[in-house]
Amino acid sequence: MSTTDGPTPMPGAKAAQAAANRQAAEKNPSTSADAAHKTGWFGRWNEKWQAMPRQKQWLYLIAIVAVAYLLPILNPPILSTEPGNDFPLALFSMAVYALVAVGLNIVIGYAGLLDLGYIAFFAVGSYTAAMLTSPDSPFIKVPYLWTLPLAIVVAMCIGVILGIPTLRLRGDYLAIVTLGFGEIIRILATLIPAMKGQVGFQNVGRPPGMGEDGIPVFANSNGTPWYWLTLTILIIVLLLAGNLERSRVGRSWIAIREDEDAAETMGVPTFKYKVWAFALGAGVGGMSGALFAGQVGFVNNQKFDVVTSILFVAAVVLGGVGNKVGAVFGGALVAYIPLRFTAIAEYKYLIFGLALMLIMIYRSKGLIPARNRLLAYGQEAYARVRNGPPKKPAVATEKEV
Amino acid sequence: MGAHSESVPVSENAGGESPIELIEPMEVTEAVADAAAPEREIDVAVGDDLVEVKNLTVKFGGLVALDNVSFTIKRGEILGLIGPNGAGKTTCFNAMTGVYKPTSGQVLLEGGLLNGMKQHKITRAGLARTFQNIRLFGEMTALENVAVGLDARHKTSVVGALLRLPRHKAEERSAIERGMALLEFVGIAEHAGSLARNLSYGSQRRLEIARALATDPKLLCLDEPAAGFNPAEKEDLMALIRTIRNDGYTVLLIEHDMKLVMGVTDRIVVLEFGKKIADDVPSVIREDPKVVSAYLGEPEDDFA
Amino acid sequence: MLSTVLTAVPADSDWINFDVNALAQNFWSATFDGLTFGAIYALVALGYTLVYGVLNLINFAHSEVFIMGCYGVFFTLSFLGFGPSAPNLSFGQILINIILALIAAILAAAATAFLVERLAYRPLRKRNAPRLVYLITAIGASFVIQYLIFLWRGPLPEPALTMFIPTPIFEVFGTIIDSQQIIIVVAAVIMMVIVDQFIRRSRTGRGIRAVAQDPDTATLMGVNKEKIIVTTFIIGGILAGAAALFYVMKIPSGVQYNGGFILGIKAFAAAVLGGIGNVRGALLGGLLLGLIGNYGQILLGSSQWTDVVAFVVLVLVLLIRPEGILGTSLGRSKA
Amino acid sequence: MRAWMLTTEGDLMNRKKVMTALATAATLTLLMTSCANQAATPGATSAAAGGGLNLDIPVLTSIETPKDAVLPAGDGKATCESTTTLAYIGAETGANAQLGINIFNGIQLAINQHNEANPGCQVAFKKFDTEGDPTKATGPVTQATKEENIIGVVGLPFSGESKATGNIFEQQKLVHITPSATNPALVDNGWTTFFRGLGNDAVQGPAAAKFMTDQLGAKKVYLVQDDSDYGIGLGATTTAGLGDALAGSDKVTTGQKDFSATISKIINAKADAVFYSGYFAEGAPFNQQLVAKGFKGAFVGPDGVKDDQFIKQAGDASNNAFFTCPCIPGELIPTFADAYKALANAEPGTYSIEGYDAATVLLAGIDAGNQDRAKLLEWVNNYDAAGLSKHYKWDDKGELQAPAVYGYRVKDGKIVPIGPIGE
Repeated sequence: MSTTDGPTPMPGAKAAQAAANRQAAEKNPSTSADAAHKTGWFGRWNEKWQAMPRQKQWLYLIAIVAVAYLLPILNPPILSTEPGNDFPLALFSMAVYALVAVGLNIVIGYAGLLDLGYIAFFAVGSYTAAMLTSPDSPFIKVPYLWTLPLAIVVAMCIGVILGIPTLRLRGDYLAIVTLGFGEIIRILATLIPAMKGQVGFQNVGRPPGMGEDGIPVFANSNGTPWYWLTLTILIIVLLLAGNLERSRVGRSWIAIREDEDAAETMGVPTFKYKVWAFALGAGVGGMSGALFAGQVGFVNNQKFDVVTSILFVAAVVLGGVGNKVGAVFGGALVAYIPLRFTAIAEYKYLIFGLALMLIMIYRSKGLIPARNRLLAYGQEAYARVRNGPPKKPAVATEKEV
Repeated sequence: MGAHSESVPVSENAGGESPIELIEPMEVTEAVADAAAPEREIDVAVGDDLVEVKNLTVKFGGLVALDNVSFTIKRGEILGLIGPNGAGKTTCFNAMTGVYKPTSGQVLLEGGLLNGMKQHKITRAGLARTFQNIRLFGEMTALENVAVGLDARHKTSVVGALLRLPRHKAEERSAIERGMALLEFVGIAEHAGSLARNLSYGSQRRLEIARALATDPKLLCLDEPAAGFNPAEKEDLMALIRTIRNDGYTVLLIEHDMKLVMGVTDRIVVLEFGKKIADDVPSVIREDPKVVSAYLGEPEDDFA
Repeated sequence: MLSTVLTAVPADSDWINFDVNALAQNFWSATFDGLTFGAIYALVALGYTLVYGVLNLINFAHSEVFIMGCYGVFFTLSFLGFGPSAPNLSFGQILINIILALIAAILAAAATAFLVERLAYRPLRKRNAPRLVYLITAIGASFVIQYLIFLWRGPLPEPALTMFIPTPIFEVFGTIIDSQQIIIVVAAVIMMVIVDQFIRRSRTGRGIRAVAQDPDTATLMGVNKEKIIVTTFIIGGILAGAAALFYVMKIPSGVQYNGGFILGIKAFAAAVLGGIGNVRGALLGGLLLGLIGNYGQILLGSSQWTDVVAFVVLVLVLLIRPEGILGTSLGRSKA
Repeated sequence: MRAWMLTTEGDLMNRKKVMTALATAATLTLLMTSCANQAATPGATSAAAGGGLNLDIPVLTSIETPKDAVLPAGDGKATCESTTTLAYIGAETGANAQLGINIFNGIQLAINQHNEANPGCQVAFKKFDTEGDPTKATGPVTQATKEENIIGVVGLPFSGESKATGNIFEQQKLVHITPSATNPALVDNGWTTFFRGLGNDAVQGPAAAKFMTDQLGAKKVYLVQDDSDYGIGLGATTTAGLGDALAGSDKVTTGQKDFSATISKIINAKADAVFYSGYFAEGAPFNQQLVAKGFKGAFVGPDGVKDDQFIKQAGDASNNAFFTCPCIPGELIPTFADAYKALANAEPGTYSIEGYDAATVLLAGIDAGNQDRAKLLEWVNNYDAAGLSKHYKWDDKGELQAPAVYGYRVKDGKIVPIGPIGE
């Protein structure tokens, strides 16, 4: 596979190999037809969606978003996590996980970089928010909302610092380095006194606003405003991620994921785009961490374990690697299941670990398989090909002469 | 071959290396080429040295895969690089395109040194390639594959793409136009929306060529583009390669199939055991005793 | 950014210090202890290296192969009446019990390795899955094993097991070397020499190297690739089982559902340090990492630094010399 | 080169077996030689002296319960709405589940006894799981405070989660009595709804110090603390109480497994007692390694270490262990112990009786007609009566006015009480 292999070891086999290649390639169309069949209801739904006019898509989207915003008020009985857990807070958790999954999807799904220490960026964001707002911290204090962009910047910087040495290497080195890094951040939070170890930071800041009853609007018990804030951020991040996807950036990422060497050969500065993916993913992770810290109001070193990191990976994989809508779904699901079905909450790690294995083995496109659209105006072009009579290719013309 | 005709490059100096006749399809081709690479300079002299390979040596451990090989590629020609298996063709190719670091020697493109440059920079400098074993981006459509190649000339930054700044939009629009034009050029426009991995083998090879052309190369390197093709497909491919050349591109062709090489190239460099043993026009190469002996005993070869 | 945090730390604390004196004082004891840990890392690292050589993949579940070995030791010895206190048995009885534990550990670890290969890797190999898919599946497998143990044994470490009280054997540079250190280091090194010779000289070993070098050609030449892969996993498992015995000897309370995780990362770092895919590199890397970790711990003042130091070493090696100290891969090593 | 390709599989396997056997044999030989040495010199050299200590403190077999103790049954005439609900919020699953189970069984017992005796007042009981995790606690606490029927809560068991959620109770004016959170700073948040049903670490630390120096007769106490809020806080108050008797101190971290560095410091300091300010998860292997290295003195741990798991994990090494705990040995109150056993099919655990007593305080309030949140809060504020374990009267911050600290020790593989300490 690798182009860095030495001279071909088996002289005389080239023709046979080419024939085999060809056979393999010819086989593909039929298998892909099966694959399309397998995608089931979602696949069909997805096709319908793609065929819809833009306006109609927007209408549907607005309706979905409206329902999403209304969820904490509607508190639909079957969906609700009550009586075990407060539903608006559960929604907030789901939104944070969804945000995390969308961020991690940039790294894993788009660029194909397995980051097993994503929790580290989440932790960095949490600590940024905590150390700049909590009265327990000796640092200067800033209003909470400022910590969101700051968390992005800090996490991105750390992402770049970590990415530069490791992203030059093969993907699986990255996986283990990030795994180690996730653990190291936790140990450093224990060892460095300013990060206050298990004691942690209390009374992390919150957005301003006071309710009539003297309780802050963004109290840690009031899930609805936190959910709305996170949902809004999630939607913005989704739109931006969509912009990136349908640009040279997204194409470069997917090209790297598909075949890094070929991408490099096609003029993609692969290293640069990998660092970008890593940094942007880290930024989203950092922001999620800051949101989480704000809502919980308390940050210490205990929750940033690698196990949670792997739950994040499971969220991305569950939804479908590379698919941001899937990531939202996967993230929300990973947060939702233990909160809704408290009886099986204890088994969640086992369940999601098994899900990781089974999905990868039997359904590697995840629960919501969807292909990335990588051209800003691609739909128009494809429509032209489908509808208009295809022009005669130049070469064919030549042959007739 | 006889029925075949060639369109003319836009270049006024055309006709340096190979006889050119003016015929009808030229207009189509010209339009396509224009659309595919509107900023490309094609009014340059055919016959200048485009690429110089100087004393290129590649060693793997103790094994000398390429030994002090020198040749030039002239602007506007189709140069064939041939040799028996293990002669070092692909090694030479990989050393030129930056996959391997040559042990010694130089590769110059328009006088500029390519050695030590990152691969993507070499591509941007004007050297594009295809792969012997097709390496498309399987989960992308044909059009998206070509767009990746076109991106080599795009200038949108990550922030620009994030915020959909005007340059990004303009480049996206032009990517669609140029991408479709390129797909038309190689004859697979109707498959623009198909995933690359679902294309037929022949279309995949054509798509690879389109993707490489999309980087707007000065030199297009084709690594055994006819591998796995039947004779009819090979004919088509030869026609395509000629059209590409006539559009003003320079082509380096590594090929195993002697008939194809002899039929399409303007000049041929022959390697054996990592050394250059011949460098001449096809008709001379065909008679060269060294070449003939190098190829003797190659049972599967249809050299004749 | 991290560095600004560090410099902003109030000066009242000694969370990190460069206590060169302490290092100088304890240099030799840190060295011998580091070699002991290093020998354990090396045995586990071999498992990573072998699988990496053959499949070109990091077997993320190898840390769980190791921890299953630890449980093998724990259950055998608990069953035989060992506990937190030193057993009141004659040396012969202790010896027999330890051998039984070793066998159990090897069986448990090798069986886990075998199952991981069968359930997680083979189905993917059949359909030629991309690398990312392997990695995620292996992570999933590792997670599943961990949490099966968790649900079964709970979150707490198992009670400590003392096999015997280490006795001083001799003194070098004013430092007493005890029987435990000698057993672990010498046994580990002997096992690794055997593996090294096995890979170099035996037919299976040559098969392993052939597959490592070029799986397709090896298959064409009549090597049963599937069999070689399974064998490699099992050899890795056997070594991990032996490592488990020594680990429990060294850290009696280390048997815990997630106890393999950090050790796995360290062993991997050791494999990379020596040159992944290189059998001798694993030994060298393991011993070096054990030493570096121990020196770092004493120099910086807390046992938690061991992990940080191991990680930093990993990153530095990847940065400066990603092919490791010895570099060559399994396939290319001389016959 | 070619010969090996023709080898049958059987050969390959045999070859491997031989190799494995060789490896095993080599290991065995080694073990033999070294174990021979081991047998010759059993046991390690002892560095620390334990001779001057009074380790044989008699076991307490019964405690006096206040005659006028308020019991959940009340007078049997209480009436209340059938929706009246008390709740337990705390760990039910996760690493800290056992402590939670101890507590909510105690509460359940109190409520059962109340409901049996009072046909006119059937109080419902709801449980909310936090896993003992501060970051997970807000959801269940918010949910509980939103349910209007819940007028009183027993919980939360841990200091961290109490700290993270106290403000929610305060906002909703829902009274909650923690049966086990001992961090002193919890009462400094200005919460009017927070009550602590036991002594805090500021009481336990000095009591532990006094116990070690006076009752055990320790001259040199080495203090080791973990990195938890609890361990650090308790370490500080114990250090203050020890004064000159402190021989040195060291820190360990949660999850640490190898304590050899700390142990050599202890042995070098010739300490005769070690106080471990932390939890049993690290305390048990720590003591085990300590004893294995020849430490002969006493090992003293606070309520975080007092757990049957400690004995299970430290084995015989735990014979030198003593515990301090602001908890009362419920197992010595026969009526309570028997009823608890009937309900839970287990002996009362640490904090079972604190849970029982806290629930009793709330139930008594309901019986007295305080059946909304405001009234019940008021009731607890003014409460002044004996419970089964101790007298309950809180100061204006929510701290118990007359807390008790008990000492415990390990005897015959069980944790048994040795009576009140630090008095």
